[in-house]
Amino acid sequence: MSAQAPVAVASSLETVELTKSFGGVTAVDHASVRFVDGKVNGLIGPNGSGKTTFFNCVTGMIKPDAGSVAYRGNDITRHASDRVARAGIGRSFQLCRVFPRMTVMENLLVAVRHPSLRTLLRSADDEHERERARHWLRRVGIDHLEQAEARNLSYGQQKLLELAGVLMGDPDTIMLDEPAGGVNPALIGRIATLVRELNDEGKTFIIVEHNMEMVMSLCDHVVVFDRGRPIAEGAPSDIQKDPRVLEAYLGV
Amino acid sequence: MDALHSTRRRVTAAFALAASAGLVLSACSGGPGDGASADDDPIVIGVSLPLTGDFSEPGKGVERGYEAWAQIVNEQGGLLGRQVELKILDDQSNADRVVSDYESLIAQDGVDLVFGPFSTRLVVPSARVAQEYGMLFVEPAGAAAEVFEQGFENLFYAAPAVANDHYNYLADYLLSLPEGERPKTAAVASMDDPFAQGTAYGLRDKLEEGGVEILVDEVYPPNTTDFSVIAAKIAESKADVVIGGSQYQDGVNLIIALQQLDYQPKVAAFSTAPTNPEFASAIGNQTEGILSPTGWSETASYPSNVEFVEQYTEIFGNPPAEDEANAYTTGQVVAAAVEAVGCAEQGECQQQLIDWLHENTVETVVGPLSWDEAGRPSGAHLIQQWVDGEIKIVLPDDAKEADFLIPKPAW
Amino acid sequence: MSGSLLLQSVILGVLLGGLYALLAAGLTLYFGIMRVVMIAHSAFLILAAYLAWWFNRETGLDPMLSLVVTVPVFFLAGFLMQRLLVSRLKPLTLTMMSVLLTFAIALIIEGALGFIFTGTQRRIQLPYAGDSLNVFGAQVPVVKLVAFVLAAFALLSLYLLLKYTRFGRALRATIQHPEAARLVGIDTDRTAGYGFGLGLATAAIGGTALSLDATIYPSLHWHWIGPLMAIIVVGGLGSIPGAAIAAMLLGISQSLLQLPLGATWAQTVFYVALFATLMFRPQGFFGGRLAQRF
Amino acid sequence: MRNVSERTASAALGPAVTETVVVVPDTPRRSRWPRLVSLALVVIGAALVLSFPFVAPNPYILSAGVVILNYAVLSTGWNFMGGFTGYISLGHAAYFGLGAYGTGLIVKYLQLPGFVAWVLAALLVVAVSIPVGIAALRVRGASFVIVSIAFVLILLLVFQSWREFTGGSEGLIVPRPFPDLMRPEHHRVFFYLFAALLAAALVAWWIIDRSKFGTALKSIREDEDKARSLGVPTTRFKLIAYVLSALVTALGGGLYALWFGDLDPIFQFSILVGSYMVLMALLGGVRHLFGPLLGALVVGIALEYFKLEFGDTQFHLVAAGLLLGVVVLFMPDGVIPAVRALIDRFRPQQTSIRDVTAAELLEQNRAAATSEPRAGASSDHRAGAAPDPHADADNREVVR
Repeated sequence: MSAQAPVAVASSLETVELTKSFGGVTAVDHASVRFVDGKVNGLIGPNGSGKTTFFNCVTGMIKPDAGSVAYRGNDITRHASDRVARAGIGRSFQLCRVFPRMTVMENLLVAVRHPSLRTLLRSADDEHERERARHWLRRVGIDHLEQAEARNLSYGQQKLLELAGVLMGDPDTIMLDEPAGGVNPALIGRIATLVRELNDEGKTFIIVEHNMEMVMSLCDHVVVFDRGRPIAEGAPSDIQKDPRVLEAYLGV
Repeated sequence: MDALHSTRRRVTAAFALAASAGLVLSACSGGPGDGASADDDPIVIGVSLPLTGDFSEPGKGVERGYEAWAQIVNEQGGLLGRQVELKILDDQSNADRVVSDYESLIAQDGVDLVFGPFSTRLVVPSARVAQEYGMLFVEPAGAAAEVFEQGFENLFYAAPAVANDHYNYLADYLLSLPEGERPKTAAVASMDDPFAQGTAYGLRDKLEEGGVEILVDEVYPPNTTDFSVIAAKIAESKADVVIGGSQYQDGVNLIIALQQLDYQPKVAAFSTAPTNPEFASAIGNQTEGILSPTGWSETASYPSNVEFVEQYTEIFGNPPAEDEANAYTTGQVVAAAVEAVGCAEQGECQQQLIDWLHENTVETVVGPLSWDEAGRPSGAHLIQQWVDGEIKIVLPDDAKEADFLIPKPAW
Repeated sequence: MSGSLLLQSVILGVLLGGLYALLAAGLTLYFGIMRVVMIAHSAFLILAAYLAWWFNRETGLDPMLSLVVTVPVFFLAGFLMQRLLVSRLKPLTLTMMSVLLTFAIALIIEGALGFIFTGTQRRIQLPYAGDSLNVFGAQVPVVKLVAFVLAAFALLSLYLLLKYTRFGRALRATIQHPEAARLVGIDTDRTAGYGFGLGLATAAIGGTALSLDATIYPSLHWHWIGPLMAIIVVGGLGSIPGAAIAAMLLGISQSLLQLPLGATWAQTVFYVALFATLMFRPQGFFGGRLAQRF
Repeated sequence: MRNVSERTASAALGPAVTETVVVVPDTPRRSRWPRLVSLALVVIGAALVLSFPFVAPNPYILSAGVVILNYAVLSTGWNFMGGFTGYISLGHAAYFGLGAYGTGLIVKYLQLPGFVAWVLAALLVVAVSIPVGIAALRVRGASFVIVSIAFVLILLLVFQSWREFTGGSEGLIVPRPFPDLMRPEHHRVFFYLFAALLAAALVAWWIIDRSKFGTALKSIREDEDKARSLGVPTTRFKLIAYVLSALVTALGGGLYALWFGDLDPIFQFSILVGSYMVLMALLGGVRHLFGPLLGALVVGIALEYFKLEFGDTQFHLVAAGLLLGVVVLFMPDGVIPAVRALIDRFRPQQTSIRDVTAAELLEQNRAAATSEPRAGASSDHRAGAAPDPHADADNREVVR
């Protein structure tokens, strides 16, 4: 629990004493974190500090051993990942994951926000959905690839496709696991701009990232992880000066 | 059997099927319409037998019996002056195969006559196919009660007795023994097969009525190979009589498992298995005293039997067994009807053959046979026992070749 | 029901469990190495049993001598099968496709056995087939004892091989962490091939042991694959000790349940255990799904 | 092969293409198969099927036609699960057997008319498939296959052993629904019934295929965890697909019982029948509406042929095994994509124009891909492979 957490911050996503261990290794160790609603939150830390495991626990990909997760006041601890997604938390994966043998358009039509009999039987050709899909494809800049199979896209394009797919689910909060990982600098810029724009439109972001330049320029609020728990948080400029952060990064 | 001819017809059939299924609208040959037989054409007889699968051992025996019959008939000038030709298909002991086999034999190949398959399980479905095409259906193996309860009018069982009556002589004999020698307890294990159960339960029920206590009553599916626990239960019961409703391999396995447990009954009766020529070596030659019912005896003096044993031995180099004889009997029954009625083809003729058999008695290798309206024969089976390394008839008294051995020597 | 019958059943269960343990060890080995469910394992088992029977019939020698040939041949067959067939499958669909591929191999073996040896049931006639030892009032068939000793010996050898040899360490490393194994210079592809060979070698031994006291026919393998798969799931996929313990427990349970339930119903114990495992402890009861232990 | 189809596919996209685009051949593309042509093909196919009883030279061929239609129904039923979600059930014969035995037992014990029993049995199977589905779908990949096989084996044991109720190994006789019909007419009636059932199953599959539900199911096939993270309620959707699949298979089984009349546990609950369903669907192509039907035609005729030609041997098993092996190793997507690729080869007007550009695009794609920093990860992804098969397989074992 970080003592410096500003009291007045509106919390969108909050964990309390979240813990997960694999065998003898505790990957997330009683982590209590609050992310700020409506902002771009950064989650940084040295390799192996448990960021991705934390992500997975929050989004229900793995079940935490102890602790709780709440989203906008609702407890979502141990909810399956599809429920978490439908609650409004979209996410991307560290090694980007798309549906390789489906077309770009089909990839976008997967997301489900309200499962009902009507949605189930609605034609996938639904023009309204397609129009939404084209909108997001244009936004991420791969609308010309609509009919290509996802496996034939370059890695950078797949990252954009993954992001567009997440956006199709109309999430309020978007968790990105290393959005800049493995892509060229031009694309990093494009992704950063996109995040900015979307944030201006009201989306909350939580970003795990190693690219410090990106984190410092993009994030409003940064949480630093070390050994499975937060050791510091605050504005990027403050974090950079924090001795504990330096120790964590240099000590490892 | 004319394998080549048969193969070619089958290939044509397959292509016809492929072509039709591929929906090429072309005329195909090979329908039953070809059946209009010229007088010198052979009479084609269709059979489906379990040459592989659970019943392959007896199935092959039946096959040999049919082949021997065809060969002997042809040597004597055939039926109605025409040669006979068998067309034998393998049903792999599957009910679905046996139906499609008979269907293809009757409808596709247009055979003139059909003979029955082996095992009660397969008789019922195939008899129905025959019935629905109006064919006479004489069969060598469907002895269980249910076969005759299906309302078939075309079916005849070519053996002296239905399964439940196979052990009648043995039951009567055991119950007639004086108080001290009469067995008091019995253990039963039977394959889950209508024929095997029919035989075993016929004996079981008669003994039970006579006051013998049934200590163990087990049923196992046809594919069972591990008999150690069933044997353990039987051995534990120390029953005086062990009754095995067996076909072949299961009987062998059960006996070996009983031997391994050193169980020594006074009476051991097993259906079918002990009459198999390989039985003795399969159980390590410890056969002394094992009983089995048989509808047929190698040494019976019916004229056709003497001829059958002699000619069969000449053809195959060893004497026939019961399955072979039952198959041969089937052939004799059909042949008698064909000769009497004077026809052998699909259509009207079949009903005439059926009517004739309902009204007449046929001389066969198992003696004279006649049937009730459901096709049940009205005789009883002989009881055989292994004595001095050979299987001999011990019951009834007027047919016996050796004296009944009780208690049975240790195995 | 007397004590001696109970003892009898326990002993028979242990003897059967030994064979199950050996075969399940092979099956779980393939899974550990490559996440392959080897449906053809029991088909190879029956193949080995047929070869032992055939060897005995042709030469009149003890069927166990056929191991001298079948074990190396099966090892080679397993190695080639992994290198030439299984490794061709795409990693993404490996698990599913390998099931189908090994299923196809099982069909081919069954069909070939039926083609060559016909569907007739076969049984080796050993001079000591009917002999038994008396143990505290229970009769223990000598052939079953011999089969058990053979299986136990093979299982022990497998254990020692994996535990104490260089190859065993490489294999375990490949199972636990293939990337790390590659980093330290282990040729994981080749090792996986050897692992497959090892698995098939256990089938060769198991088949020979089986042939001593069982009736065999080509489609018999279906009656083995179900229980074996249940065993490896209950034991924890990929865990060899788990498989061995589960095999023993289920073998004894089956044997004991046969007394009140009869042979057929008793077989359901495997499937009940399988479904119970999946409902309550899908990672298995006696080992991790990652085969962490040996 | 791949190159050719890639070329033609991307060519179809027209000159607006500016960046790397490759469309792989087996994506159903309506644009390349104009609706009119598809419709005409379906009509012609249906007409040919319906006229079959009149051109079949004898009742045996007709009965073989019924068997093949039955296989097509079963295989299409299997494809509701296997095709959409990629969960391969080798034990689907369980539902075939349950449908058949359910029908027979209801007729026997409740004395209901055959077709009423048929519907009731199908509903009962649905009721059974829900708990079984819940248990089986807790696991993925290998474990699911094991469960599916175990399920059919357990049913075989039960139906063999529970003699008092099921008739045990002696089997069960199902009375004919039309006792007055002669055998050839009986076959003809059931041929049309099976055809109607197949048509209904195909329509249902087609509706799902183009629905949002279908897209969600396909996403499960591609990457289940990813699908979940996008809000797809995978557990529920898989269960629905599983139950639908069981329902269609059971309807096929029940109709088989009414047609054939003799049920035997060994055949009704055989792994072999289940594997034929898989083989047929896979051979035809699991991603295609008519894939299983096509597979049933090919495999059904081949099986019949092998049994006729090599009847008294087990050769048909070897043949089936070899066929399955070849399909798995060399054309896991089935023959329909292969045939499409072949047809595309004979469409010169489209390929010739954009040949060069397509090749260029492909080259660009490669170049762009290799120039990216994390080459290792990216190349894995482009190949459609998970970065680490073991990690992937482990994930698939994880239970929710």
